[in-house]
Amino acid sequence: MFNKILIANRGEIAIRIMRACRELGIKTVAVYSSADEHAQHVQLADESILLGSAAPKESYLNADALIQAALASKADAIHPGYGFLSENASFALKVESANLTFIGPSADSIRAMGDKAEAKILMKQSGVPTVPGFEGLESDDDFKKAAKEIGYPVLVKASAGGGGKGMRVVNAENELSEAIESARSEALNSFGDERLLIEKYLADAHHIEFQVFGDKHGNLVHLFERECSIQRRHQKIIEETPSPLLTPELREQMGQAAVAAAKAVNYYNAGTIEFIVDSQPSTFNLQPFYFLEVNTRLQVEHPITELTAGIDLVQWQIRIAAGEKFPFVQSDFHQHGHAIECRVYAEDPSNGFLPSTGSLLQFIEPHGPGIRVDSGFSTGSEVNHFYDPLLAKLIVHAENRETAIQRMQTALSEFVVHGVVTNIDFMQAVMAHEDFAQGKVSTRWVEQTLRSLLPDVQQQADQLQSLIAAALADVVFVGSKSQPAVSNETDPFNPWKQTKSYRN
Amino acid sequence: MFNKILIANRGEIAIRIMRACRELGIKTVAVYSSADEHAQHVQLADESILLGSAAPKESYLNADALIQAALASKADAIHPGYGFLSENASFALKVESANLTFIGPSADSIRAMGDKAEAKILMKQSGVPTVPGFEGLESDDDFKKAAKEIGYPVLVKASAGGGGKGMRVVNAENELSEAIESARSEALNSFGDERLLIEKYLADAHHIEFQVFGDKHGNLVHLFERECSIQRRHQKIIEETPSPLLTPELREQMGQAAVAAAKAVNYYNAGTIEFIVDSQPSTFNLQPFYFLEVNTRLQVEHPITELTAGIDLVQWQIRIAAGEKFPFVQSDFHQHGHAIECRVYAEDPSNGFLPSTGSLLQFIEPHGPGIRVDSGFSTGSEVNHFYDPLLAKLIVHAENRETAIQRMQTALSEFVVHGVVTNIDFMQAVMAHEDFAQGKVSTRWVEQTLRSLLPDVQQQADQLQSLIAAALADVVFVGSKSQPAVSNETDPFNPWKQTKSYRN
Amino acid sequence: MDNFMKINFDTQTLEINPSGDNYVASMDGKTVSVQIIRAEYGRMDLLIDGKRVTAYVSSDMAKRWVTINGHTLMLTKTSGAKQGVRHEHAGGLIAPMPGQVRSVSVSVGDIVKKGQTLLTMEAMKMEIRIQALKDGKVKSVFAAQGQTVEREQILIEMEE
Amino acid sequence: MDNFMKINFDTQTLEINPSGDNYVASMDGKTVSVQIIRAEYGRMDLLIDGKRVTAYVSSDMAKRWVTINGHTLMLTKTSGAKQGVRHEHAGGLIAPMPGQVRSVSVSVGDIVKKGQTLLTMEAMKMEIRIQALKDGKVKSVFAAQGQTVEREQILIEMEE
Repeated sequence: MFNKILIANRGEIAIRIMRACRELGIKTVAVYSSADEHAQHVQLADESILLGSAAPKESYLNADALIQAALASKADAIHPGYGFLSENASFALKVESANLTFIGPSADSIRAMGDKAEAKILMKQSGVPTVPGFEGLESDDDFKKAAKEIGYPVLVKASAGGGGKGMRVVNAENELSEAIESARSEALNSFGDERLLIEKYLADAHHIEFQVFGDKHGNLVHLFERECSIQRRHQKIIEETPSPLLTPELREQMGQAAVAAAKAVNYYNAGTIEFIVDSQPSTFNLQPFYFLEVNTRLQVEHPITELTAGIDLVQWQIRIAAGEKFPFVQSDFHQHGHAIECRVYAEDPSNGFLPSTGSLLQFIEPHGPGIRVDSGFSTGSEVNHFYDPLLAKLIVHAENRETAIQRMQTALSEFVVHGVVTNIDFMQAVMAHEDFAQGKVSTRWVEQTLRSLLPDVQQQADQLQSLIAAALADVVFVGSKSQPAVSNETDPFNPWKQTKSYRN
Repeated sequence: MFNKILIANRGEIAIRIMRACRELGIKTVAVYSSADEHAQHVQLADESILLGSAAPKESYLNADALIQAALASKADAIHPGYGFLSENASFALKVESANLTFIGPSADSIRAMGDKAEAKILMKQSGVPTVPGFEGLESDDDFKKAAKEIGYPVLVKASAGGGGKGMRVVNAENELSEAIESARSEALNSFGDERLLIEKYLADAHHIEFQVFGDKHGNLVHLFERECSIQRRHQKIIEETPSPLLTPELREQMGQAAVAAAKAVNYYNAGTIEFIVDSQPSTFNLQPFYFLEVNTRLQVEHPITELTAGIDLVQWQIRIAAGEKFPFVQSDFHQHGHAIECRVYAEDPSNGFLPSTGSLLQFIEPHGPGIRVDSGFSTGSEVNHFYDPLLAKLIVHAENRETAIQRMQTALSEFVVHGVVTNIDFMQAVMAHEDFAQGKVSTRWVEQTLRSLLPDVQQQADQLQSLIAAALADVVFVGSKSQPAVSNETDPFNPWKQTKSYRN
Repeated sequence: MDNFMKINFDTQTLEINPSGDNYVASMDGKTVSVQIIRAEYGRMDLLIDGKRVTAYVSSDMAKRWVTINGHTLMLTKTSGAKQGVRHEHAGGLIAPMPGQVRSVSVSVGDIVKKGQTLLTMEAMKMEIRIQALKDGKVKSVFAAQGQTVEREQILIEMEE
Repeated sequence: MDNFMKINFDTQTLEINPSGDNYVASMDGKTVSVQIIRAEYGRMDLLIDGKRVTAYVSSDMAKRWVTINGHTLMLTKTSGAKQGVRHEHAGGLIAPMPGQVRSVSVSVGDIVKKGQTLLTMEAMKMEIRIQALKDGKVKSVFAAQGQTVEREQILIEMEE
């Protein structure tokens, strides 16, 4: 087993990985940019190393600085977390070349899954259902013929792509040429590769992914699905498992497909096979689900799998990377209860979900049975504009979906964040929505339903209460400041006793 | 379902019950003594009612005041928690007579299980194994004959008893008469009832209990065991499930016995059947396990069952009390992973585990995946001498026992309590002990092993570090007090921004 | 009426009068009694018209953050004089979010077309293009490449 | 040696000298360098001889509570003069824990036998009997029924 691991990340995921290390008796090295000097992940690690300035490419994306830090601190391995360099095959190679262990899949697996066209061809060969479409076309005529065969609407997208870049929805033939041209140009600019693929566009689809996990000795299982259809700006905000859409039969089929997909690239460590699931598969006589892509890393939403499958994914990532055998087989795993994750972002749903920055004046996390909070902030932390505005992941686990929703509603109502605008009220509105209760939520649902999800003007009573509280706070707390309330305390020199109880 | 529930308790269990109510959409009424005016359970309830002065019999044991409070606040039901009036049959009757619902079993079930002799006779009739012995004896000669038949050492104990009162271990015949006499006198003083029973004394036994749960419609299941052998002063401090001692066959047998025991008194709601399990059953050719007693209420250690059985016991207590059917059958339940609870007490293991009181100067609970803290205190809370010194229950859940122990060790090391002496270091020593790792811990283990569990004199390095930190704290924090560090803040009038980061 | 207090938040005016140990609050002709049960650590337990209300309150300059029943409001303390005048910068193009300026494509005096990209910003995973809202001439450029800007900071001003 | 600082905890004496921006601490001839990395909310991150140490520290009168690596120590700041003299009350019977006096069975001048119960206390779930340590005569009774007593408070004094 490793003695020391460098965690090439920041925020909640760095802290999550540190906890796993600590439980396994492994020392941790945090890395940080100049903007994160006081960040929580720096305080919690055994040691910490400054990488560079705030801009990601100078710090968390600086592969050489990371490897240098690992060697200088005598770390045995690097855990990349998610985002940043976690899906960068050349980083994984560089790590191994420095005689360090990369905690993740092989560089070959990462590379094979990075190219959308190559991945899709590989999946077809492995018998995994893919969205009907064609790769390797060049002339406009070929694209027209293909689109006609598939049936409009279709999607053209960059072969080398990702993140929605070089992607166009085409509703009719007369839009096709222009869409191809603009997608090609964007693809060339973004990836240096103008190749496109074309496929059926599934408008009202669900995004459902399967967790896979394997070791370097050929053992590989899936750990069931995560329903991730609640998205804004093509990014997930709420995930749950089990998916209300899946029947046991469909789950079984998709799980087998996920394992087949992973085995096609000799996958090991944690990975996620994303599928698109058509909620009306009968309409076009299509398959119920299709392969979308593979995320060759730990996923943000891994906790809901941990809770329902009963396994610590991060601990096992580390053990597998150290060469241990994964001792479980598929039949060892069952789904227990229901788990939901809400991503608490510093962002303003009323302002197009754009990020909000500032200093956290209060940050009170909910706690209680069945509530887990994976967080990277506390009162006093600064939320800056350099990085992803994820403040915390609020995760609940309960015996069934209804109880889990109630638990999430209670927990959300107890999460207090002052200093930045958050999406907490927005997620509360989603939890209370009938469509969500019925599990009828596709990836376009937030966009279509947004207006009704934005905070109502509060009832006059509530509004008045807030105004009264704000006004009195100035009186009470400022008053107690000029007359420090420490006089009745045991030690007036104890500097971290705060303003004491105020009573009339 | 109820609209409002009065919680006739305090501390962590009152807060635990409030969470369940909140998730079910039920309003809560807290009750408190004058000593608990600022207690957390009062702050978290929807409303709160003062019962009386600090002494329990004036407040939390005052049945009439409690019922009055429930009627005045228009509550529909009373949840008694554990301790106080939770196992008082006449209180349960009084509650029902006031047209309120008692959230627990029937007064008849409570009464039937309150008398140890009666309960033991009932269990024998129901085919549940009991410790070999006799009830209803009167003359010394009868006791002598019985003791001879059972074989020394024997135990004489009060029929009406509980809590170790009127209980004597007798090692040889010449001690018997004196033991009977003193036990009788103590029993008479404590319970107004001098009847004694005699039974085999099992010295190196394990205390293993089974959770049972049933509804008012005759459905009743067990939810597996809890190993509770780590005790001091005859009170549990560490519990876990599954028990390392039980084989699947023994678990099955004991589960069936627990269900039989509960059915014998038409039990409903949550209850616990305590068994004593002899670790060397072959020695006297005895049964491997015996019925000990029934706890007719929610148990302190219920969270470890919630985590491994995947059910919210408090929510179901409330639902069952409201008349709902329990929708599960025995085969729906399986044990998932391993859970351990450590009871964090304000007590000094080096001073005979006697309680420690004071103001909590710091109270930092650990948080992380698989960690649950059920707590009733926070920084600034007062720990007084009127009530049980339980500060918090630290509960971990992991995929197996080894991982659970590692998780508990990490969590204990992150639990910071200043202002009162706690048993945290003591529990850390238990977790690290080889006997515990091997599951070889009987109810007398703490007593026998105590010396090696008490904190060592810390290594010189650690000691020096602590002295340095204490000395510098005076410099740093007092320094920052005389020169408030708010000058560089956005708002110097914000009174709850604390001492800011100090840097050289 | 010694302790009479008038406080303006955004467009609303609240009056608070001490009444014995308690307070009376009025707004828009509506009057409620208020009692402070407990106040510490930025949390207040109030009795408003006999109903217990727990409010979390934070202050940052003129801003007040208030959370009641899980809902958070951000209020701005104002002088009460003129309302609704903030950020009235005729022809000004403002940053929709905090971030860093990646590139500035125009200079003072440039003639631009509606929809033309004048400036690009970057924040977290996103690129944001600031485009001309109509044909016109650039009056001032307030941002340079690499500069960090706040939300609602004016980046470029157009001639009217 | 302007800022030289000598601090006594229990029976130990620590010396701290500023050294540039850092400190040097000495005890029993052993000397280590100390740097304060960060200090807030009762938590300090220190660099002691190059090793990072996180300490939680609280103060209450002369008491200091320190937690390092999950282990908590309670230190008492002393004048450094005489040590080990606390609670030397010859013949005094003290309360082993805080609680309430339930009953007092003796009066001043009573002759008592070794093991005789002189007073009972109650705290939480427990009853505690204060018994005579040897045969003797009661000199003073400092506690009355119903009274709340602190740990180590003298309850009864015996004649020598």
